[in-house]
Amino acid sequence: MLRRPDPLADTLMTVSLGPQHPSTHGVLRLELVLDGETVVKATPDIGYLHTGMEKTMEKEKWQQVVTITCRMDYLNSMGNDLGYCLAVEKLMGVDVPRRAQDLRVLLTELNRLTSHLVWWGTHAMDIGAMTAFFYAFTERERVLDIFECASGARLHQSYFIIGGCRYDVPTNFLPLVADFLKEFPKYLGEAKKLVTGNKIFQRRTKGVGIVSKEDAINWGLSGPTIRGSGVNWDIRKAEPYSGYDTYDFRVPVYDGGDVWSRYLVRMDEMEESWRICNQALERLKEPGPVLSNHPKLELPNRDLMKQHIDVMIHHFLIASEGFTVPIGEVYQSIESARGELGYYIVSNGEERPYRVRVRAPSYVNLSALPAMVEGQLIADVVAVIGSIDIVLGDIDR
Amino acid sequence: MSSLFESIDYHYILESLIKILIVFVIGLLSPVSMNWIERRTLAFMQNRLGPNRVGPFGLFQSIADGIKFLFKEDIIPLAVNKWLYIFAPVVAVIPAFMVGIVYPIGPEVYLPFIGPTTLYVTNFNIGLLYVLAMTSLGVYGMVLGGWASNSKYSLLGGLRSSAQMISYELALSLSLIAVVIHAGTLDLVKIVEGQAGWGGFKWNILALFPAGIIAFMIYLISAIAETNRIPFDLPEAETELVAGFHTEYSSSLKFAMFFMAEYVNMLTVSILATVLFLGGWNGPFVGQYPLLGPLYFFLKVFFFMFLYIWLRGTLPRFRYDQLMNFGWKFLLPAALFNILLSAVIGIFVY
Amino acid sequence: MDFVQILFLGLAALAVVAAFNMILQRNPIYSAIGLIVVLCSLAALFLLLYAQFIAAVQIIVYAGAIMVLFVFVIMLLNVREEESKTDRLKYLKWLAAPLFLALLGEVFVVIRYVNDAPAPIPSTNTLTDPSQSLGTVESIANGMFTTYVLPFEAVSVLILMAIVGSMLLARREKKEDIDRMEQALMVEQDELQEAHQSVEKSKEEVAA
Amino acid sequence: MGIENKLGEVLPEVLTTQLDALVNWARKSSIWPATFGLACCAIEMMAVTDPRHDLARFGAEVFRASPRQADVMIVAGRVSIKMAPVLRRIYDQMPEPKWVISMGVCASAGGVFNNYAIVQGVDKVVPVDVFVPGCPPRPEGLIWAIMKLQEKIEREKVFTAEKEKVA
Amino acid sequence: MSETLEKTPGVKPLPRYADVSLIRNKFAETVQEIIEAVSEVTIVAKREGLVELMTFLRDEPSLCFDYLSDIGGVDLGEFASPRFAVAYQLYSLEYNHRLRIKVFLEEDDAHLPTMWSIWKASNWLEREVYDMFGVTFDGHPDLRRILMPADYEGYPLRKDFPIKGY
Repeated sequence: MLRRPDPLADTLMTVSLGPQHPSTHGVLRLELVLDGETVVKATPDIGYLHTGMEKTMEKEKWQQVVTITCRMDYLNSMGNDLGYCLAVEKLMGVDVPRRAQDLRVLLTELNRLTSHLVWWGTHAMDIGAMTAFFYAFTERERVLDIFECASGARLHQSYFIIGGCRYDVPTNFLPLVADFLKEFPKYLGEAKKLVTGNKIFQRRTKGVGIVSKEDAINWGLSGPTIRGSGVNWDIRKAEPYSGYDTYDFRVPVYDGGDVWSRYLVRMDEMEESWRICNQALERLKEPGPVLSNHPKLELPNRDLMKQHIDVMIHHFLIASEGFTVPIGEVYQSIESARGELGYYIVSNGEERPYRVRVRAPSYVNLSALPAMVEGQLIADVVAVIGSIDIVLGDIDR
Repeated sequence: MSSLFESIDYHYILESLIKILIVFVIGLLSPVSMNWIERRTLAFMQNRLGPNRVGPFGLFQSIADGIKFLFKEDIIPLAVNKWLYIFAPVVAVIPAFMVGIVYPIGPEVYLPFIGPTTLYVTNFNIGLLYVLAMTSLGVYGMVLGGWASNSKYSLLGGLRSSAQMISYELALSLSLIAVVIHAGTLDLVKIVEGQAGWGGFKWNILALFPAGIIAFMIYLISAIAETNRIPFDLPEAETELVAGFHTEYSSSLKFAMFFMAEYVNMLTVSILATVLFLGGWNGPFVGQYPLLGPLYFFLKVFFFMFLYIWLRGTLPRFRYDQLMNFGWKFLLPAALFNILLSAVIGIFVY
Repeated sequence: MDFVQILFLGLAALAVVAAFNMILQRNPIYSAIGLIVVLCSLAALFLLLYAQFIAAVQIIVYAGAIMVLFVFVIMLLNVREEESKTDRLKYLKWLAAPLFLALLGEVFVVIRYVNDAPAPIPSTNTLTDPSQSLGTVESIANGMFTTYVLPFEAVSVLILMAIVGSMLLARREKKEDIDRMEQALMVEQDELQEAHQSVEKSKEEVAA
Repeated sequence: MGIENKLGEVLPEVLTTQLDALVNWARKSSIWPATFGLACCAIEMMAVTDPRHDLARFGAEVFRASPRQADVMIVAGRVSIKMAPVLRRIYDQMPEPKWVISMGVCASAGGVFNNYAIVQGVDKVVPVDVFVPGCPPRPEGLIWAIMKLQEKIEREKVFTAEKEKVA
Repeated sequence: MSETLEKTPGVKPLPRYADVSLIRNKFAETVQEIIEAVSEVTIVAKREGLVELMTFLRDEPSLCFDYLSDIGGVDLGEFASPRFAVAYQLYSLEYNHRLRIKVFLEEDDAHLPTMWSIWKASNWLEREVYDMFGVTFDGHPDLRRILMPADYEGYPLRKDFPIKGY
């Protein structure tokens, strides 16, 4: 028998939200202690999608790992691949050709758009506006067409490989992107009218789930979640990679720290991504190689191969055994759609990575959820989860 | 015992039974047809097609759903309070259908083979109160269903629906007083008849300007809250409470009853809005062609039903405390003020 | 026997059965449902007396609003089945018999007087114009705003006072409240841990 | 379940086959999926309701959050060993008749994740009616699976089953 | 709620090496080695005095590592000694530089002090290291398994853990 010191304790109720619940964006389980509708205590329980990816990566070859990284955060697969490729390239000292970098920027930003679109649709749906979801997915399909055109796949592109891109884009790629970019601002305007301007939506989000600037830094939040708390930190600006320092874009920062601020940050980010895409599209008009000519990465010339046995052996080694990466360790982080996506890679000089550790942005962001929702209502929990834009594939890996 | 049978007017009972049957069929058909209309309309609002494979234009979609419900396993979970669990959907659906007898669909018309007949089952001098009484009983279905399910989501849903009902019932009733003051009766048919004139446009919403419009808005908002539709669909808020009070009900007949109760209640408040504010069957040329009356009536009712769908396609959901604040701190004072306003208008204008 | 009488007997029986159900049930929700049934059948009885307004108001106010509130509170506080509290009822036991006798006597007296006195409501046979009878909107309004206007207003003030008073009583101090809640939580956690440890210990014992 | 078995015993065969056809038509026209998104495939499962693919055409857009009201469970994504008991429980909560679509290669066979954390095929936990290949399958693939499931439902025996059992 | 929108293009200086020379003398006991490789700085530290070192790194105005990016474990192999390495990735929002602190641990002595009091971000990151490697963190408020089921046996990311599990 539990002894209760106070009859008030009787009114507490423990509710298990998830793992199969429509608004936990996958298989997150939240243990909520409720007093009526107020959340007294929230304990996230994760791991329902634990896939053992870090372990699996240790048995794959360097180049094959890309297929696993893109299945991690499935809404931002291009970004995941990019981070991994950058880390390995940093360890190997490979320079990526200009065109490949531009392609990477364009596709990563488009992927950020799709990710934010899914977030926008589901976030609005969590709050009860169902039509936004369909609007978002209409637009998202168009971006997925672009991915399909470039790589042949909609969701798990595995288009970026170590040293550049897998192959050059087809000729109809650029017009496709240009068409989309031309019409996107109109869509964004409609989206803002439908949800951003809605008074009920504003009342549901303003002042909910507040994180102060100091707390945000201390909890290790990143991405739009920390920028909604007034911290001006974007890795694309702070530690530019893939030539982001040559693009003209702004970092939206709002200092409300609530769901509404995070919402505005993401909405503005879509606009900025659109600007980056436009600039990248301009640059892509010049042709060029898309894969580094590093001897470990580029397959040898076929004519030379037919004449020289050592070139033949070289090709055979790359194709069958893969390449080796120098001994060392590296930490490379990029700005994914959700925040700082870091790869800590240890190489022991073999064909396979010795250890790939992924710093997942959603994982750290979610750990601050209890601090955000305690004292709020149960309906706010849903709004807050939507506002930190978690992807369970990213959290559980 | 002979006096028992002598005291019964058989002709009246037969006529009433036929009318009740018709109203009952309307009530039964409204969920079926409305569900299809809702799914198609929502789909068009969202750039989609909606159900179009089952029958022509997907018309039989809801019928297929209904037959599926009929032959679906009816799970009664072990932990539930069995009798209340079975009882709750019945409680929800019966008052919803009982309101049907006072639907004033049209004026007295002359029908071939039958002769002059009224297009409503009955009317009594407290028709409006009767509607309010029945709709206020319907909430027990949700509350008891939520409680009996012995699930936390269901309990929260049931609690929410009862709290919501208490808060909005007041504003709803008070908003009707403006109309009642003007009409001087609680009889629905007389209220409609009082709105004849102005070439069929002497509707209360216009005739009672501005009290009519204020009352209409308050009524509309509270009515949507009473029927638990977006933006007030908190008792079954899918993204918060899974399916709210009917989480534990499997998609069998019991679920279908809840579903029907919801749609019939929507129909009822739409009809009430039509009768009280939009002149019921009144419209141009109803005097010459009485059969136009039901047509106008159903057009107006359909407009309200469409409004429900429209709102569902557009608006997000309120939060629990916002809902309460809105009901108690805004709607209720506004309704009280409106009573004063309409009383003043009643004294000085009419 | 006419149709109305059969209806009356049926409804009256229902009301009595439901009332007994309400008293005898241990589960508060069942009691509440019993009361709702009583109120609804009373409303139907009012209807038989042509008191439509009272019937409707009975359902709207009592069954529809007040009982919803009751059920809400019972569910919210999660009141469990009543346990027999022998200590508190010990003295009441001796009061039961005299009180029962008093009630019985009262019933007798009332029945006698009712038989002697003229019927307060015209019987259904003589009633030709329902609007003239008791319990319609007009008659109640007339009574309330002419003859009984002062008592009516006095009752309103009383109710207002009751509302204000109950709000004052119900107001809880926010901060204190949260502290108590946290304490309760912590105690619960401690107990859980203790339980956990004891389970572990028993496991070890089994293993040993 | 119950009413159809009893009816099946009583009614003549001509009627039961007709009723079979009716019930199967209703069931196949109103497949309500449970929202059971797990991983990447869940995104494509969401995409299947979008304006381009529009699962609503088949009357199957009513994603029910409560398993009690669902007819088909679309296992969309990899099932971890931590999730498997939950999956089974949700399957058990669904009312008969119920079907399972295993969407994507991870759910069907473990996919690229042949490791300690992933259940190698969801058919080890629940019976599966339709497997959809792909990583992830395109939304068209899921629509194909739903149509396959409809074909399967069409061939089911509801009333006649009891007759055959007796015979 | 103030909603000032400041869209400032890169105000931060470009990334640079963190100047960590001043801690070499100050924490001579704790700091074993300072390595600079692939444009990254790694401090190999000992467990003793780690909390003080981290607190100093966070509070020292010229370093200001106010942001804990990541805690990652590495298993160096079944027969290696020391067997485990735990790497803390620090970042300074103020100066825009990064630093890696690495601690090596013996297998039979695999525990570390928690960083909970310094960075709250360490909560789940430490739990993951515990879950995957079995390295315990002293003083952690809630050290439970996080990704694997609570009754799971074995630590998946150890090198002697077979990829398909036991």
